[in-house]
Amino acid sequence: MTTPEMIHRSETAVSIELQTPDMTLNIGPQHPSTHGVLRLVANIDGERVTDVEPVIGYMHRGYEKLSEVRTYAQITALVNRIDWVSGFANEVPFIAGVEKLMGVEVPERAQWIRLILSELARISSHLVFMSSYPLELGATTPLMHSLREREYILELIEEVTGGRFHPNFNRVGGVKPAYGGGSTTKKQSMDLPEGFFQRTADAMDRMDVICDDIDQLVTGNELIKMRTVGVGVIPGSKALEYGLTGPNLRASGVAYDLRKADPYLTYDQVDFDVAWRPEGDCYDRYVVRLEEIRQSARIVRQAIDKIPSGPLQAKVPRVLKAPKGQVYSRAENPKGEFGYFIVSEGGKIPYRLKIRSTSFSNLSILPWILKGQLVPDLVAIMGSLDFVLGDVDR
Amino acid sequence: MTVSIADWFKETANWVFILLAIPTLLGAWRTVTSNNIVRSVLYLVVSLGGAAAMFLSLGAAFVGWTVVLVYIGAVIILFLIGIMITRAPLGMKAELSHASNVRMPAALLSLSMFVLVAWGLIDAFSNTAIEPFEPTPTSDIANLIFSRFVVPFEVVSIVLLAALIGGIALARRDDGGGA
Amino acid sequence: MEFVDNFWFQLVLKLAGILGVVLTGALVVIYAELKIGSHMQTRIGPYYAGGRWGWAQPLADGLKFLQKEDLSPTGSDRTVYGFAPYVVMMATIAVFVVVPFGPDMVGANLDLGAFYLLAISSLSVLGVLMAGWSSANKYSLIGGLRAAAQLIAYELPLVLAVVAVVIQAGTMSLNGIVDAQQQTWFTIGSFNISAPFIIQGQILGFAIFMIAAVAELSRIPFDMPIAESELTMGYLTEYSGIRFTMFFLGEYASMISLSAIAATLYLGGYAVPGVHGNIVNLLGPGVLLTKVAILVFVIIWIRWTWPRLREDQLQTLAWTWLIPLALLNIAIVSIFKVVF
Amino acid sequence: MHLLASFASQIILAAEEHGGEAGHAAEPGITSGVLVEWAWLIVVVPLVAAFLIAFFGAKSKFKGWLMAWLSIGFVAVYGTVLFVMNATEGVLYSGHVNIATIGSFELEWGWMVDGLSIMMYFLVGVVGFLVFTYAKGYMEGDVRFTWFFVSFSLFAGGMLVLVSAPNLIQLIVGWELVGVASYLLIGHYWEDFANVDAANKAFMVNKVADAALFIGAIIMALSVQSFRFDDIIDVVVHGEAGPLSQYAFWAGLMIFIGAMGKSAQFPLHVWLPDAMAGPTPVSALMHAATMVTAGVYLLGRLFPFYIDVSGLFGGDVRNIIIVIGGLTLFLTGFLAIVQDDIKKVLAYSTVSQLGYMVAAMGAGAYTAGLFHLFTHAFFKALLFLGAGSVIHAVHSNNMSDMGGLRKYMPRTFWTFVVGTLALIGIFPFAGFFSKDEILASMQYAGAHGQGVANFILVLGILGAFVTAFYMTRAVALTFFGEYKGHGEPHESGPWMTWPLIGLGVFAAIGGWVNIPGVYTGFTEWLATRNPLTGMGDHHAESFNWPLVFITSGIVILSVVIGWRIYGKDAETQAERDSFRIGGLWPLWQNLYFIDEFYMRGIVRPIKGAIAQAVLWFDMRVIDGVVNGIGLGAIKVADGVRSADEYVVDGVYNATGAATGASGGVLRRTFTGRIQQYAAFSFVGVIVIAVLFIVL
Amino acid sequence: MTVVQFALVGTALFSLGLYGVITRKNAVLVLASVELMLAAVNINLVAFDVYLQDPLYSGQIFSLFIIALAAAEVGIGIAIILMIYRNRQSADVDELKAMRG
Amino acid sequence: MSKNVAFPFPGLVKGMWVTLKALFKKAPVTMYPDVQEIPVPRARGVISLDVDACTVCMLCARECPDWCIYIEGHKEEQPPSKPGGKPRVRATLDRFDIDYGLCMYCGICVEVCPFDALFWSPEYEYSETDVINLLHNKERLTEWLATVPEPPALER
Repeated sequence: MTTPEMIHRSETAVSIELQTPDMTLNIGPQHPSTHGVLRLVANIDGERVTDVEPVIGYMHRGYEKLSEVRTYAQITALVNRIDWVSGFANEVPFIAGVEKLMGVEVPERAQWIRLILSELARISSHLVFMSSYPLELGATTPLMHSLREREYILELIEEVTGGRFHPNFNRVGGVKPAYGGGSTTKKQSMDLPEGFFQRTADAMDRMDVICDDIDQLVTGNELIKMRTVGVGVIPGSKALEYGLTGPNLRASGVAYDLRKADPYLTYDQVDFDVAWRPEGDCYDRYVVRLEEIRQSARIVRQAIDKIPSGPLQAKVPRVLKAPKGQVYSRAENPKGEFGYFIVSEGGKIPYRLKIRSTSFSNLSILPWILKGQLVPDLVAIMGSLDFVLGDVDR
Repeated sequence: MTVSIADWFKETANWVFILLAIPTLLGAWRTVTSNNIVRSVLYLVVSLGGAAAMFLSLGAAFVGWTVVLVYIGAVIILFLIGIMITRAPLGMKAELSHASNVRMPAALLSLSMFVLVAWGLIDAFSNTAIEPFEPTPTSDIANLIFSRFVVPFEVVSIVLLAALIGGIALARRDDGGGA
Repeated sequence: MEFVDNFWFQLVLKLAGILGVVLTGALVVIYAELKIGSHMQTRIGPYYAGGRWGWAQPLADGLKFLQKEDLSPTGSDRTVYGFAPYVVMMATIAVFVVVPFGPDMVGANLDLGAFYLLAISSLSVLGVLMAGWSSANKYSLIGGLRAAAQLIAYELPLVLAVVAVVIQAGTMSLNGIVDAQQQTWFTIGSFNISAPFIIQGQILGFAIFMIAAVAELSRIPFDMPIAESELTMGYLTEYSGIRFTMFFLGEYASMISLSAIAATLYLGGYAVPGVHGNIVNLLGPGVLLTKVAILVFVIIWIRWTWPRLREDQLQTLAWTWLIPLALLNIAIVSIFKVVF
Repeated sequence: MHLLASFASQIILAAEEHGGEAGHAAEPGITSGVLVEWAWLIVVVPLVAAFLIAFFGAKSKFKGWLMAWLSIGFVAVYGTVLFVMNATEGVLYSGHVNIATIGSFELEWGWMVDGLSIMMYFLVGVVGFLVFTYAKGYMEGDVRFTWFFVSFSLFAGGMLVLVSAPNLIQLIVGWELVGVASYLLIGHYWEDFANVDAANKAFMVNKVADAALFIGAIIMALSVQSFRFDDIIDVVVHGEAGPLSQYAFWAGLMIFIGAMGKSAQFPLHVWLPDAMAGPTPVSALMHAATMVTAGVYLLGRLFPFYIDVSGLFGGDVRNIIIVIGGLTLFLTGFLAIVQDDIKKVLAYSTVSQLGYMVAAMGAGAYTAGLFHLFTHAFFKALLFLGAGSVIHAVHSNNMSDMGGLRKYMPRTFWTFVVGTLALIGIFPFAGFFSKDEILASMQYAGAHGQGVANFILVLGILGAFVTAFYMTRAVALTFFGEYKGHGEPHESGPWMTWPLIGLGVFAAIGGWVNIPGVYTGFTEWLATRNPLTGMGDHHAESFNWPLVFITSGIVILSVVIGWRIYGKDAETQAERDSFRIGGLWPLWQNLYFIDEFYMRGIVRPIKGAIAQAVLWFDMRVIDGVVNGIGLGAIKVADGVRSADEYVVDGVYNATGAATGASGGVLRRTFTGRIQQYAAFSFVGVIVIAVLFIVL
Repeated sequence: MTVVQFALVGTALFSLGLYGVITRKNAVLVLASVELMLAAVNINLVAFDVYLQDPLYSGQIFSLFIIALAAAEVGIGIAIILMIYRNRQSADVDELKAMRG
Repeated sequence: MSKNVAFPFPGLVKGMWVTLKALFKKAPVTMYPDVQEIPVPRARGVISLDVDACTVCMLCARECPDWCIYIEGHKEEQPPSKPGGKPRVRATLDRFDIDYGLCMYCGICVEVCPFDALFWSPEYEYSETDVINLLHNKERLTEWLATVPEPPALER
C-alpha cells in the first residue's frame, strides 16, 4: 500500500533530485534598478528567483543618533533629507509632534500652507515614480515627460521655501519663509510670494494634462499591462501583515489613508477621494499613484480657495524647550505612513527620536514577494513598491 | 579525364581549395582536442564554415548556405546554449577527454580508418578531374525534392516532428513536484 | 574606360561602397536616434559637437570610444572576448553584399540572395553568445543566453515571412524580388498597375517581418538581452572602447540592413511603381534610402515610446502568434499564387 | 474631375463594345439609347450619396436626409422612366466594364436593363422614395439621424447593385452590401443589447446561407467557365452544359439555399422577425422591396436554369423549392396569429408571402411569383408604414396597448385597411390578382407532371385563410374597440401620411397590370430578357374560376370568423385573444421551437451532449471491454498457473541458470559506454574492409 | 579539381570525428564530433554529385536531408544532455553507465 | 481603463501619438550655460555676509547643524563716542568662513542672525575643482552681497 505521504515523499525526492544548482546573483549595491544602494542577494534558477535576501544599510546616516545632539530646529533641517523626493512631507509630522509636545497652537494659514506644500511634495514624489517606473519596464520617454512636469512643482516649492528638495520651511508654531529671501530684514513680516496661488492653480491644470498624457503613454499601453497586471500580487491581508502603508497598501484593496482615517493639518476641510484598487498587483500600485496625483491636484485647488489670511507663525519662546514627555506623530506621506516618536526629557534637544520611515516598512515584504518571481518581474515589483534608499537606511 | 600534379597546382580553384581545406581540418583537429569546451565548439564553427565554403566552390550554393543557416545559425547555438546552461567553466579544463590509454587506440583506429579509405579512394579515382560544371540551379533542387524525393522528404519531416515532440517531452519540467 | 569592368576594381569599389553605406549610415542613424529620441522626450539632444545641431556627436562619441582603454575583465577568455564584436560586425556587413541599391548597384546579385541574408544574419547570434560567455560576468551570461533564445525564436518567423515573399516573387534573388514588384499586378482599362508586395496582400507578412526584425535587433520592446534595468547592459556589460564601438555600430548597421531588406522585400526596394528604365538606376539608391529612413524612423519611434516585454512573453509572442501567423501567411500567399 | 470624366468615357466605350456584342439592338421592338446606356447611374447615385452623407451629411441641410431623398428620388424617376419605356417598347440592354484582369480572370462590372431588373429598379425606387419620405418624419430627432440615412442609402444602393448585376460576382457584392447595411440598420438602436443580438442573428443566419451561395456560385462558375448569367443560361438552354451537367443539381441547390437565407425561407426564416428591432422604415423597405426579395429575384434571374436544367440533366431542384416555399407559407402564417407585437405579425406575414413567391418559382410560374413580389412590395410597405405610424403615436409595439385607433388616426386606419385587403386578396385589390395567379399556376403545375404542386396548392389556399385571419385580428385589435394605451394618440404628420396614401394607391390598383384574360402587360414586360434564353414560364391565360371562388370564399369566411372572435371589444388583451387551439398554441408561441432547436440542436450538443455521449461510451463500452478482458484473463490465468508451476518453471529455471552463467562472462564487454560500442563497431568495419581487400 | 581531393578532406574529417567520438568525455563534445562526421559525409556526397553530373542532384538533396536529420539529432541530444545534467550535475558520458551489463 | 489586454493596439498607438506630438513640440529646455537660468529670489544659492552688521555674536556658528561656520574675532577698544565717555569695547570680525563642502543649505544661520548680517543670494555658479576652494572667506562672502535681490512682492 502506498499512502499519500509516501507518494508525497517520493515526489519531493524527485523534485530535489531534479533541481539545478542555483546561481547566486548579486543585484546591487550598484545596479540601475535598485534606486540607490540596495543590494539583493538573489538565488536564481535560470530566470526564476528562488530566494532573495535584501541587504540594506549602505546609506545609513544615523539621523536618529544625530538627532539626540541637535536642537529641534536643527533636526528639522535633517529630517527632510530622509526621503529626499518628498522632503517637505517629512518635516510635517516631526514639527507637528514637537508642537504637540509643547502645546503650541498653529495659525490656520500656516496649516493650509503646510497642506498645500505637502500635496505638492506628494505630486512631485509620485511624478518621480511615474518617471522611474516605466523606465524600469523599459519605457524611456515617460521619464522625461514626468520629470519635466515635476520641475514645475519643484519651482513652486522653491519659490516659497527657497529649497527645491530640502525646504526646511516648518518651524515650531508655523511656517517661516526663509529670511533673506532677497534682502529682507527681520522687521518685515514674511508671507508667500505674490502670484503663488495663481501659479499653483496653473500648475495643477498642467497636472491634469500630464496625467492624461501619462494615461495615454503608459496606463493604456498593453505592453505595460502585460508586464504589470497580475505581477507581484500582494493580497490585502499580507500587506497588513508586513506593515505596508500608503499607495502600496491601498492598491491591495485596503482604502486606508491617514488623511481620512486620522485627519491632521486641515485635511478634514477638503474634499477628496482615497484612491484604491482591489487587486494588489504592480499595475494597481501604479494606477493608485496616478490617481493620487489627480486627487492631490484637487486638494490643492480647494486649499487655494479656502486659505484664510492671517499670521504664519504663532508666538513661541525664543529658546525652544520641550517639556518632559513623549509623543508619536504621524502623517500620510507620498510613500505611506511616516511617523516620529519623540521622547523629551525637557530641554532643547530630544532624548530619543525614533523614525518610522515608510520605505523601510514597505521594503520588508521584498523577500516574501520576490520569491519565485522572474528576474524581469523582480525589477517590476521592486519599482512598483516605490522606495527610496534614504528612507530605508535613514 | 585526368589531371597531372603540375596542372593541378596551376588551377586557381585548387589554391582556393587548399585555403579552405587547411582551416577546415585544423578546426576539426582543434574541435576534438581542445581543452576548452566553448572553444572546441567554436572551432567546430570554423570547420563547418570551411565545409560550407567548399560546397560553394562546388557550385552547390543551396547546400552551402543551408549549412551556414542550420549548422552555424542553429545547431552551434544549441550547443553553446547547452554548454552555457551546464555552467561552462572559463579557461582550460583538462578532463574533457579520456586518458591517454583511451586516446592512443582511438588515434590508431582513426588513422587506420583514414589510411584505409584514402588508399581505396586514391586507388579508385587517383587524379580523375571533375568535368567543368555549372552552378546547381536551386529551382531544380526544389522541384526534385517535391517530386522525385518527396517520400524521403516526408520521412524527414516526420523525423523532425518526432524530434520536436521528443525535445519538448524531455525539456518539460514536471509541474507537480517542481520547486 | 576599360578598368571599370575590371573585376578587382569593381570589387574594391563595391567594398568601399558597402563600408561607406554601413559606417556613414550607422553614424547617421545613431544621430537620428539621439535627436529624434531627445525631441520625443522634449529634450534637445546633441547640441554642441560639430556646430549646428550637434551633427558631429556620433563622431565625437566614436572618437571617445577609440580613446578609451580596451578592458577585458579578469578571468575572461580573451580570445573569444576579442573576437565576438568582429563576428557580429562581420555578419552585419556581409548582409549588405546582397542588398540592391539599383538594378546594377548591388554587391552581388546572388540567386539565393534572400536565403543568403537569412543565413548570414543568423551568424550574429554566435558573436553575442561568445560575448556573453567570455565576459566572465553573470549578467553578461544571462544576457547572452537571453539573446540566443530570442534570436533563435525570432529567426523562425523571419524566415517564414521571407518564404512567403519568395513564394510570391518566385525567386530568391533580391533583384528578382524587386523586379517581381515591378511586374504588372493587374490592369485597369489600359493601365498596368504594379505594386509592392505590401499592397499585394503581404501586409501581414510585413508586420511579422518587422516585429521579428526589431526582435533580432534586440531593441525595445524586445531588448531583454541588454535590459538596462535588469541586467545592467547584458552581454555588453564588460565591453568598452573599440570593441563596444563595434557592437554599437553593428546594432545600428543591422538596423539599416534589416530595414533595407524589409524595404526590398515588401516596399519595392529601389523601385517606384510605374517607373522603368535607366532612370531607376539613377533614382534607386535615393528611393531605397528613403524607404529605409521611414522604417528606421518607425523603429526609433517605437523604441522611444514602448516599454519592454518579459522574456517569457516574448517567447510566447514568437511561438504562439508570429509563427502560426507566418505559416498562415504562407498558406494564403501560396493559395493566391496557385489560384491566380 | 478630369479623372472622373475619363473614367466615364472609358465606361461608355466599354459599354458600347459589349453592347454591340450582346446584339440586342437587332431585336424588333427593343429600345436602346442614351437613357438605357446610362442606367448605371441608378446604381451609382445612391452609393455616392451614402458616401457623401457619411462625410458631409451631418453638417448639411436636413442632416443628409435631403441628399438621400434626392438620390432615391432620382432612382425612382429613372426607374419609372425605364419602366414606362419597357412597357411601351421593351428595353433590353446590358453593359459591362472591365475593372481588372487578375491572371486569366476578368473582373467585370455591369448593369442589366431588362424586364426583371427594370421592375426591381422601379420597385426599389418608388417604394424606397416613399419610405425615405416617411423616414424623414419618423426618424426626426434621432441621435444618429445622419448615420441612419447613410446606412439606408447604402442599403438601397446595395440592393440596386444586386439587381443590376449581370454576373454572380457583382450579385454577391450587392448581396453582401445589403447584408452589411441591414446589419447596420437592424442594430441601429444598439444601445439595447437585444437589438444588437437581432442584428447579429440576421447577419449570422444570412452568412450561413451566403456560404452556400458562394459554393453554388463557384461550382457554377467553374463548370460554366463564366460568372455571367447570360453565359450560364446559354449553356443550359443550348444543352451544352459540359461539366455543369454533373454539378447542376448541387449548384442549383446551393444557390437556392443562398436565396433561402435572404428570402427568409423556412427554416432559415428566424432572423427576419427579430430584424423588426430596426426602425420601422427599415422594416418597411427591407421586407417589401429590398433584401427579402433578393432571393426571389435571384431565382427569377436564374429561372431558365432551374426550369431547363431539370429536363436536360436531371438536376431538378424545383421540387425542393416548391416544398420549401409551401412549408414556409403555411407554417409561418400561424405564427402571426399568436404575436402581440404588430410588427412581428407583419414580419411573419412577410415570411409567409415570400413562401408564396418561392413556391411559385418552384412551380415554374415566373410571372406569377414576380407579380406577387411586385404587388406585395407595395402593400407590405404600406402595412409596415401604417404600423410605424401607429407605433409612433402609441409609443409601443404591442397591440395590447392599442385599440380604437381608427377614431384618432383616420388616414392611417383607412390606408391600413386598404393594405390589409390587398394582402388577404380581396377583389379588386392588388393581392387578389397576384395570389390568385400563383394558386392557378400551382394547379397547372400539378396537372402537368409536378405532383407535389397539388399539395402545395392546398397549403396555399389554407395559407390564404390564415392570412386573412391574422390580418383581421391585427386590424381589429389595433383600430377597433377602446384605446388601452397611455396618453392621447394623434394622427401622424404629413411626412408620414402622404407616403401611406401614395402606397395605398399602388396597393389598390397595382394588380391591374396583369389580369388574366383582360390585360397581361406585366407578363410581357417581365419577359424581355436575353432572347437567346428560353423561359419555360407558365402564365395563366384566364381566371381559374373555381379556384377564384374557393379562395375568395375562404378568405371572406376567415374574415368573418376573425371578426367574430376579435371584433368584440374587451377590457384586456387576454380576453380578446381568447381564440386558442389546444396543443398548437404553445407550438406557435414558441415559434415551432426552431430557435430553441438551433440552440439545443447545434450549439449545446457540441458543448454538452456529445461530450456526455463520449464520456458514456468511454465509461461503459471501453471500460466494460477492458474489464471483461481482464476478468477473462484472470480466469484463464488461474487455469494456466497450475500447469505453469510444475512444467514451465522447471524448464525456465534451468535456462535461467545457464544464461546467468554465460552472462557473467559476457557482461564484461557491456560497459554501458557508447563510445566503446562505437569504437568496437568501427574496428569491426575496418577488419571486414581489410578482409575484403586481402581476400 | 579532382574528386579525390574533396573525398580525402571528407575522409580526414570523418576520421577526426571518429577520434573525437571515442575520446571525448563531455557529451556535448561527442555530439559535436558526430557533427563533424556528418559534415564529412556531406562533403563526399556533394563532391561525387558534382563529379557524376547527376541530373537528379541526389547527392546534394541527400546532404540536405542529412543536415535536417542532424539538426533534429542535435535538438534531441541537447535535450537529453540537459536532462542528464539536471539529474546528475554532470555532462560526462562516463557517468552514463546505467545500461551497463 | 480595462485591465485586460484584449487587442494590443489602441494603447500602443495612443502612446506613439503622444511621442509624435512631443517630437514636434518645442523642447522646454534652458540651454545652460548658453542661457542662464534665473532662480527665484528666495532660492538658497549662497550665503552673503554684511560684515558691517556682524557683531561676532556667534549665534550662527552655534546654531549651524553641521558646524560649518568658522568665526573668529577679537575685542577692540573703541574711543568713546562722545568725548569724556567711557571707552567702548567692540567685537571685531577677524575670520568668517563658511565651508560649502559641509553646508547643507538649511538657512538656520540666516534666520537666527539677530542683526541682519547674513542674506541668501540665489547665485549658484561657484563650483570649484578643489574642495579647499569651497571654503568661502569673509571677503568672498561679502562679494556675494551685491547679488542679493530685492524681496519679492507678497501674497495677501
